[in-house]
Amino acid sequence: MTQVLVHLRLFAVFRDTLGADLIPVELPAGSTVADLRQALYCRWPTLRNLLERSAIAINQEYASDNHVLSSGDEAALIPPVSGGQPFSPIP
Amino acid sequence: MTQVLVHLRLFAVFRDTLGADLIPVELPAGSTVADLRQALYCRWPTLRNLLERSAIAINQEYASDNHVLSSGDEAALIPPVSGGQPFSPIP
Amino acid sequence: MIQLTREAIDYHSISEAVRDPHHGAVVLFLGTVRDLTGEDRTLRLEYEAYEPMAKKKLQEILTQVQQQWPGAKVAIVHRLGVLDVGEVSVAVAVSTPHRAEAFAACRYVMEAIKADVPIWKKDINPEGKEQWVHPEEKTGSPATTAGSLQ
Amino acid sequence: MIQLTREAIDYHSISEAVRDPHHGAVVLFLGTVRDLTGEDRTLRLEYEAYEPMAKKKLQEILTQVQQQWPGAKVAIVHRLGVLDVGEVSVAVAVSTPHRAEAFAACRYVMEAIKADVPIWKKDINPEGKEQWVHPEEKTGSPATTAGSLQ
Repeated sequence: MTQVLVHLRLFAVFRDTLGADLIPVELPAGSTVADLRQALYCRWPTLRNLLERSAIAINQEYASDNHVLSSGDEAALIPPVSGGQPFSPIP
Repeated sequence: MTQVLVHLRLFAVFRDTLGADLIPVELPAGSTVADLRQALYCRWPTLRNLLERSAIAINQEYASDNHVLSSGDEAALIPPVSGGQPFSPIP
Repeated sequence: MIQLTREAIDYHSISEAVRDPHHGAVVLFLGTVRDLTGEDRTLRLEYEAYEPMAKKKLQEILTQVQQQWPGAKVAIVHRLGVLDVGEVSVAVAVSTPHRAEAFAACRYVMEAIKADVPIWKKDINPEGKEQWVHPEEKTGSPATTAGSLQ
Repeated sequence: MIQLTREAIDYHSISEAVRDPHHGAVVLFLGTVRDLTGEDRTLRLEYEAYEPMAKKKLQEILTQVQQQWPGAKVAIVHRLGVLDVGEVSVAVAVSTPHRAEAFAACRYVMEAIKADVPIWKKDINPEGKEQWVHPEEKTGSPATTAGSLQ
């Protein structure tokens, strides 16, 4: 198998902007989260700034860039959460 | 007038121990809160430790030792308040 | 809003009272009667206040909160009399636009109450032994409240 | 206790749920929908979650609280869907033996929710303009959560 297929969930601004809540992404086998990011930058260049500020979750866990993708992974694009005012340090 | 008469309110451990909730205290005119304290130490020597840890309020305000008493002042002996665990600094 | 009461505290109504459409945060603190302090068991607590001075001091605390967090809405209710384990002895509700100030202001009020408001508690243990709780720290001493004394 | 709900939050029952005879302190935080952010008016907010991951993250927060404050009782309820101004979007109740930990743990939970739990809000203003609120900080980035990543 030379391809890996991940299903990418979209939320909030991404779902509204792209008009879908789940999109399939095909990548070469051995691809990492960093490669997935690159693929998204190429696919949606106008969303790059927001993509850069978003996290990627794999199987409901925040994933680092060097995480290697497997076929069937549940991937999700997590834009910045609502936050409220800038966080002050926890006393 | 060479005397000042204050009415001293007692609460909590003082009221229970002394069996009264208001006692008159006569002091020389011009006496201060420090003089009132001394009078209480002399009157109730066994309570000295607790008296030293207690505040004195004059007319419902915490009073410093150099506060000069007036006849008719409402004085109160304020033992340490309930507190709970030792105070941590307010963040 | 300030209240000393001998009835059970309706803390739900207190937190409702401070809600405000401009405020995104409410913090409610409840002090409740604990059955254990270290290894010592408590059956009941009895709270007593020097009532007019306690109200005056609570009012001063509200003023201090308004100086530090202008516009904060604050409600303080303290119970007096005999309380069983589990009952609410004090409730403080604060609302502010953002959460950091609501936490800070509510904490401030509680520390100020415990430091300066003439309210005392007597601990009654299951054997019927009664003991006033008067911690080692001195209350309202010039050292801690000098700023407001002279 | 953790809940994501589309119904109005019964926060009174949440604070009741964490009460405990060994615990002398309860802190309840309510996040409510504010009508103003700076000069921008809000008519409604719509909350959306990546539900299974949000529940998992909330459960992790409970675990972290147990590690830092063993024995603390914690309840977290977050509302989803459309909320009017003044409605409660999130309620967090914590009880501990003493007040300092109850404040600290409740604050910790709120900061962790805002930093790491995939729940978003869309602001709807009185003119009908809708805008997702995605602050500049990056969520769940390796920089802020590196410890749990590798």
